[in-house]
Amino acid sequence: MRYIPNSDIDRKQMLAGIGVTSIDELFSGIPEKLRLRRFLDLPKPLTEPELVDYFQTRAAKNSVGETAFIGAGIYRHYIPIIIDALISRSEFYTAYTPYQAEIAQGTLQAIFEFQTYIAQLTGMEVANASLYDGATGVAEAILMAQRISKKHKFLIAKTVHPEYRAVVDTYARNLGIQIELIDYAADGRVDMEKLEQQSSADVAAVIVQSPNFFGAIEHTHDISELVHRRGGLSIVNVCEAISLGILKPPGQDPSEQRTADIVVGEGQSFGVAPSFGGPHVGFLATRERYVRQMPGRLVGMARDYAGKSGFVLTLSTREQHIRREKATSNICTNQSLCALMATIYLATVGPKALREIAEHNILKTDYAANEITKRTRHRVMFPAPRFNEFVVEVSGECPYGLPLSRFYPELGNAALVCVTETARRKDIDAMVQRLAA
Amino acid sequence: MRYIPNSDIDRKQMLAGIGVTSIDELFSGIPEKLRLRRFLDLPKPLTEPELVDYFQTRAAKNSVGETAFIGAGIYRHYIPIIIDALISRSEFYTAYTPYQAEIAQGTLQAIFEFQTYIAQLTGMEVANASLYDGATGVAEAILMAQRISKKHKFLIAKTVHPEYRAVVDTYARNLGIQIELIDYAADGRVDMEKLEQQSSADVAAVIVQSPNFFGAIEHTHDISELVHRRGGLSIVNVCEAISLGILKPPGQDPSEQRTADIVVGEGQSFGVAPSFGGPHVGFLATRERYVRQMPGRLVGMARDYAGKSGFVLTLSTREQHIRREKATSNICTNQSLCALMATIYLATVGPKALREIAEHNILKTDYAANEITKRTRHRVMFPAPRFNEFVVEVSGECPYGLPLSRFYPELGNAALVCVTETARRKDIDAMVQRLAA
Amino acid sequence: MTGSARTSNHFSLNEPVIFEEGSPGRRGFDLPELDVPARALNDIIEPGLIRDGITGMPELSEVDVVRHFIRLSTWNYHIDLGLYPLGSCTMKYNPKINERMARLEGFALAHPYLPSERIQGALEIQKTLETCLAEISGMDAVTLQPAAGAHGELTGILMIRAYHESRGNPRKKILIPDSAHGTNPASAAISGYIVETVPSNKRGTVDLDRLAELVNKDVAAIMITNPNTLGVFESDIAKVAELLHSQGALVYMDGANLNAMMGITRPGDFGVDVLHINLHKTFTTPHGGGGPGSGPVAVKEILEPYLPYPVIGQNSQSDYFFDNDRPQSIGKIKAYNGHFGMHVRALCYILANGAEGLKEVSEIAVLNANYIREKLKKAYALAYESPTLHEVVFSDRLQARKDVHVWDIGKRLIDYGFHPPTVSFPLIVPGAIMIEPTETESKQELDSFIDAMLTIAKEAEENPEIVKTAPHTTRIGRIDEAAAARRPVLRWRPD
Amino acid sequence: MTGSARTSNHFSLNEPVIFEEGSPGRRGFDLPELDVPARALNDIIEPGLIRDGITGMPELSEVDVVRHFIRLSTWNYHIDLGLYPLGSCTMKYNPKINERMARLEGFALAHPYLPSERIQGALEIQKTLETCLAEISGMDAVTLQPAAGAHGELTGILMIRAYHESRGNPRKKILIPDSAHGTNPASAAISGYIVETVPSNKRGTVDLDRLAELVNKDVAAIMITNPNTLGVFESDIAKVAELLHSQGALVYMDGANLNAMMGITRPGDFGVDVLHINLHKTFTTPHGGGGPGSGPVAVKEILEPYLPYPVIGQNSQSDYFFDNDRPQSIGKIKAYNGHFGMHVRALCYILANGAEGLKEVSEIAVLNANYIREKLKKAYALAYESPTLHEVVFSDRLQARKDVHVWDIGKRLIDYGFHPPTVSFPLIVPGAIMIEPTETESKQELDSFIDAMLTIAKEAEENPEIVKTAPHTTRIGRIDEAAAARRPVLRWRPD
Ligand SMILES: Cc1ncc(COP(=O)(O)O)c(C=O)c1O
Ligand SMILES: Cc1ncc(COP(=O)(O)O)c(C=O)c1O
Repeated sequence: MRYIPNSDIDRKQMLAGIGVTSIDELFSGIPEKLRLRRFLDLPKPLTEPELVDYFQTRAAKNSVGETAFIGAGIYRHYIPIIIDALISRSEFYTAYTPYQAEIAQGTLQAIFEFQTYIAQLTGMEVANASLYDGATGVAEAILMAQRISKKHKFLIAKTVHPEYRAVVDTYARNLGIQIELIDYAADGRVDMEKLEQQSSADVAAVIVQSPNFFGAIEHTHDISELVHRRGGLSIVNVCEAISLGILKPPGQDPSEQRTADIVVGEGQSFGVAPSFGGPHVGFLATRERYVRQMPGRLVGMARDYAGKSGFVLTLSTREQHIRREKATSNICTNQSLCALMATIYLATVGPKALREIAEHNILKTDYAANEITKRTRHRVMFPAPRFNEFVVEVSGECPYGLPLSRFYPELGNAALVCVTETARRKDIDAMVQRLAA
Repeated sequence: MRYIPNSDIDRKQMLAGIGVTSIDELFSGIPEKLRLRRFLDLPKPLTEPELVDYFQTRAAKNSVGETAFIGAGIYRHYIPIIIDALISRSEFYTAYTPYQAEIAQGTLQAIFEFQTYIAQLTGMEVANASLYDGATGVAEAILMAQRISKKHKFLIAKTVHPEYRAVVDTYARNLGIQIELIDYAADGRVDMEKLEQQSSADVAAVIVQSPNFFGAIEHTHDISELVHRRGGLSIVNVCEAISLGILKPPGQDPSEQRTADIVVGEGQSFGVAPSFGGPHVGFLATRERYVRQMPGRLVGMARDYAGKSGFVLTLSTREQHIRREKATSNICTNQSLCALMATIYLATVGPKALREIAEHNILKTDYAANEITKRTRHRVMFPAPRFNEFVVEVSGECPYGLPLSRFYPELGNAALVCVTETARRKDIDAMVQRLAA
Repeated sequence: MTGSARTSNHFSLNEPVIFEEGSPGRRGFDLPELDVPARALNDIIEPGLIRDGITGMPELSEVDVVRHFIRLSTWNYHIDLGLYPLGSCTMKYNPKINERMARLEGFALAHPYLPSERIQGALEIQKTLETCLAEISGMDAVTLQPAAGAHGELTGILMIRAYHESRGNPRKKILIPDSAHGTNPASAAISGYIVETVPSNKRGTVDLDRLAELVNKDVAAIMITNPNTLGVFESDIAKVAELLHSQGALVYMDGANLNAMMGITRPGDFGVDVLHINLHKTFTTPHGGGGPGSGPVAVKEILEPYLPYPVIGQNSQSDYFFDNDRPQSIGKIKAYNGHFGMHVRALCYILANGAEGLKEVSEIAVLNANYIREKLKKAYALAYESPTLHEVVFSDRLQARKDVHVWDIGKRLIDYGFHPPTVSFPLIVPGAIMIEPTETESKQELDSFIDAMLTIAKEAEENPEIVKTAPHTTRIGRIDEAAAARRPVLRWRPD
Repeated sequence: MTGSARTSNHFSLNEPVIFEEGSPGRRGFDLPELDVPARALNDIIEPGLIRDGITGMPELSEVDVVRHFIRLSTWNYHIDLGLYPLGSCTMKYNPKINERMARLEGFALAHPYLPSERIQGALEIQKTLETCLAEISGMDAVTLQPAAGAHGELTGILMIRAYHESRGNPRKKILIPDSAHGTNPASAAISGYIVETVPSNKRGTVDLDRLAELVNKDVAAIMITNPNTLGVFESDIAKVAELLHSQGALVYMDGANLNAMMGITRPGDFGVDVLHINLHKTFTTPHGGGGPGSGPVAVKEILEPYLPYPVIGQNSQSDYFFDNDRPQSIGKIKAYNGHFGMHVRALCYILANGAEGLKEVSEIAVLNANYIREKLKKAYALAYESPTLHEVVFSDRLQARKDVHVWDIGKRLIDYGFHPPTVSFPLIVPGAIMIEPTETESKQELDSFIDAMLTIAKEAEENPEIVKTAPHTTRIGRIDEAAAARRPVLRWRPD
């Protein structure tokens, strides 16, 4: 086998060195009766040329060429080529978790930079080294808020990504957590009146998403203020990270009352491929005072004993390998390489192009929604300002976007349409034309 | 511009540092009247997403999916994936010629390994660091033989790649070199009788190719013996380097009389993509005693002043940067990265898989030729044993292979068909079926 | 002496954090011109929702970015450089073809919400991988949804809980051997269970008698690692399973060490009801400097109804589809259906090997580990005498006499050009040195490692100071971790 | 002090030559099973034509191969690591997109002998690149066939020869300034010409008076580099051209320094008849550790008939084709039509820049070079006072007083984390230090280089020994090149 260096000759020498005559003897610890007495029933081994053929054939069976205008948490943004060139270096992608700081400074510094970028973008004080994805990120944020508040009731907007809410349900179910939904208003945003009504003193935290699942931009600062007034924590989920390039971040406001306590989200939009759903990269940012309640790894600045400065994994007493069942989370392996992609993405686009990209998303989405309104008989729902998605009510099946009936049966035949900067006007026009037909 | 770091602010600081007020002043050395007073007339700049689109569109206009059974000096062999993964490291592909040995040992050692591999494969004593391609390699070999022999008449087999012969003509024309062709016999090999007749005492060298342009395997050792008997040098060109994995190499024989003096050739088959004709990699190997007449760079073992061993470019007194018009060649930039690809290829396949690959070429070609003979009305020409090409005489246009009429009008409607290990039986059968129709 | 025959010193470039680089006005990316009518943003979005700018975010050219990350990269040790003998981590060579295949456009750009007829290729890949993993582990059904090992544990325990709940009582406790990885108790805890520790016996395996005392109707399951974190096969595993099953409890296996047993023995054949598999260990998906991984969970039929949704169904025309109609499912554990990019890589590896290849993998992994064990067992104290499979655990007992500890030995190995083994784990071995070479190491590389370890053992005797102050050949010395944790600086700020 | 603030020491792994590695029976590649009937080879080929084996060729696994070349790679300096100020070499950043585009399957697998309807994309790329290069250089036609700069020179001179021959007399001589690159005389010589050297004046440019004496009807052409190898623009170039043209001779320009003048002045506008362009300098195709390059040749109309064949034609339906019917052509200079892979990269770069971008390239290349000149001109003696463009040449005159020579200064720069500049070239400057930063370097990187150079100048005064014995921070010290050449060992052999 080409991935196994030792040949028969090597093996014989090693067996002799050990003082046994066959490899089988080394398995003496496994009781005979538990041994498999046949070969596994697997496809016959393929050579490299055959593997290439196998996977190219399967890849060709996914039709990804044509824009489908689907977003819903996974966005097709342009990915600068240098990202793949850099993360393809063995130094990055084949290294382990940087527990041995002296020979992992590259990874450590990059994660520190990721943490800083996320803090800057969300307007928060600190961010962690990544979580599995946005969905588990929201779940972790809820567990974190439970630890901080010692309260167990959570209000979650119905316009938070339905799969995220499903994951929250799975995580929360056995931890005495009670979840209540907040409905959306006619404009597609959180219904502030209902929120006000539901925000009782026993509410640990309120979770909203902005831009929300319908693409609408929430008034997260007003929400944070309201929640804080009621003694709860404010958790904001950002599924479409590009929006942070132009929208006022949940963590930024002159008044601490109006800022979120935890901003959690999905960083896939920052240079990570859709890849049929993963791997992507969750992030979680918070206030400095909650650091010791954070889930996941953290990299901090450090010095060696001679005073030279560098980086190291720190505050690991929160983590499972030290605290075991008392850890803030069970997470171990995280999404480091995707965090690196996001870091390189942010370094490459910088604040200006990030804002321009965000603008193009807004303008193209606005254009698409207006064109559909103007030129088709379909209704674009929810008037609230949008980032790069909107809901359109169609008659019959919509050949674009995500049908919403599975998640929001009350919306009937609606579809969630996403328009990013990668959609060319001619693609949008073609969609409008087809919808008009 | 994204490839230029210095921003306006940087530029202003630098101009101030220089003590000028505008970049224009720095061009004072260029007379005003020679200045271009308009912008160049070029397509408007494209962003990265637009570039990707531009080139993907053009690439899609080349139809390369279907096997065309064309070889003729450029062969479609399977290229192990690790090659690209390794040569894509900036350390290899963005480095300059390794003139500064202390920070170029990686490149130097790899070239030394290339030289050794080529020597081993050809059976010769030494090889150089690469030449532009096989064609210029043959031309350089002829100039080298002229220097060694001080004679000016060369016999070159008509079955040497016609484009190589054309390049030889271009190089030789002004150097008092006289070229005579040797015809091929009915079996497709060099006509030994004619060779015998034409090999006069004033012949500097005889150049043959094996496998030759028709795919036939020559008796290079007999030819070397004959040439040496007449006082000439023997030059063998190997266009299809995979053949060296199984055929007795021109440089190997118990009798020095029967070995070639120069083995030159094209290494594209060793892991280098066809790439529409280039870049590929020429090689040249010879006897130790002719080393100082070799063209091109050479890497040698060396030691630093503390005795630590390493590698360095050596014998550069042969080269243009030292010897100028008296240099053995004008070559400077060569094909280093392609030589590295070949080196990695050879390391990966090793002697066993190299032989197997060669065998598959022979067997599949044999199968294809036999099937055509059996199942179609077309005639496979030239009975000599073949490596991976053969000539088939067709009625009408041949939808496969290279039509030979341009190079060998005497063969009428013949085509040169190539079958490598990458052709699957079903591809071959499909070809035969179409030819039978 | 500070270096070794394996290494030479060479300069490497320094590099500040990215926020200290660049200069205003630099650009690394240009966007195609807007091709729809430009409207004032304020007409679309309330101005109050627009941010001012992003404080501290640097402006860089493409060149600046490339140089920055290239320089950083050169400071890392990695699997393509040499042996990475982290016990329990299975740091094996990551085949280059895996990376290429995962990046095929048809995979990289596929969206899970596309209509199923447009994603047949991706679904086939996932289904095929599920089938292979089920066969390798001897189980009946597989979910690919979990993001990593710990996530798989959570998934598995939640399924156990759902199983018990369906029988009217979720039960209270999960039993976990004292040699277990930290994620095991952590995952059990988030699943709402109390963790009870099962002690190991002097062979390093689960103490059956003590276990028998602990198992009762309050116990939902045992989480057992096999071979365990000492590299020792739980030879009583069948009895363990019987014991649990007799009380209606289930057996969860941490499959982190599957690399020791492929084609040799199967969890499904020795009583395991559910296990997770780390594709980033056994199946060569890269570790990525900490992730992403992938932690599929394989189950016996009894647990199949509880799998997270979607599962991949096949209709009468053999077309694949995501089946979300799973009433007994524990729900979703992650958005979409897992780390597909890792699934492609893992399948590529499995198909490259086939049945004989995977068996060879395990055989050579065990051979390599035992070779190290044999060569080092005089110089380092074996934690347990039991036969070990793919990894071996020593303690620093002999070296500790000179006040040289496991951490020091690990750091000193760096000077010899090696990544340190896993240190101080498993917790039941004081000063544990846990070595897992994997099958992708050559005899030469192992010999060179053995030499280094023997040299260090000698240094510990003769010159302990050099070991205790190691590493000496790295761009930064040993870090003061306590100081870093005391006043954590977790982000860059302008001075 | 042996290092600098820019670098830290870190270990790097050693690695023997590949022939000392592996072991019999290892495999790095497997071939799909033969799917045609197996026949005995001896039935197809005479046994005497089959080789026995390949002595010394190692057997390696894929892992062995990867580790080997990864380790080797870490010993190299490269453009993605930092400034590479080799004068005359234009070591600029190689955009990553170029590499991706050249590898698109439709390009990588294209065969030039495919029927033209199957290669329209490739032909369009080549034709578009030709058109762009013609516009940039101000010429009328372009061939992309030459493999590198020197090869372009040969092509160009052969065309000049063909031109003169068509007028009845090839003439005898090529004039070449004494500052020229070695390939110029070498190329002229293989073209069958005698080389006559033209001295430079004290401004560092061609001495017009001496040139006037040399030009006569025996002269076929001058080969002139502009800006020349001192970075000085040949301000009398128009007069030079006039002088040559008045005698029926032509002007060949070595276009190695085109990076100084894009969009600013064009060879075609100042009297040049033919020039070569190095895509691997000005147009960012990578140097690859010594190659491959690409050396297109651009000509005025009078030389167009002599271009190597094929040229790319376009038929009445605008379809491209290879036109081989070129009766006056010099013939072929290389098989097929040049280094297409490099053509894709160069076109990608040109299209990324456009007219304004390329002008900016030249402007900033010149700005960067002049910034260095200004900052270093007190510490190092300028070779010439003339204004310079994209590069600047100093001499080691000041340092030589302490017996510190250009070579020492270069080697010492390595300790400061920089690749040395070009040294000892051009030959007309004793102890030449030739610095070309290119436009892809930031002010920070230049400042850091300037600091290092100033520190070295100081060291040369105060501690010359440290400079003379440099480098001190590399895995191998200064090589004894003389000894290596005395007994050349050009290949590995078993002991
Ligand atoms: C034995 C064992 N269990 C569980 C885990 C956790 O797996 P992951 O890091 O993929 O979450 C590990 C990882 O190191 C492990 O070694
Ligand atoms: C001025 C000059 N002319 C010619 C050449 C030769 O070009 P190439 O190496 O591409 O053959 C060089 C290359 O270094 C050069 O600097």
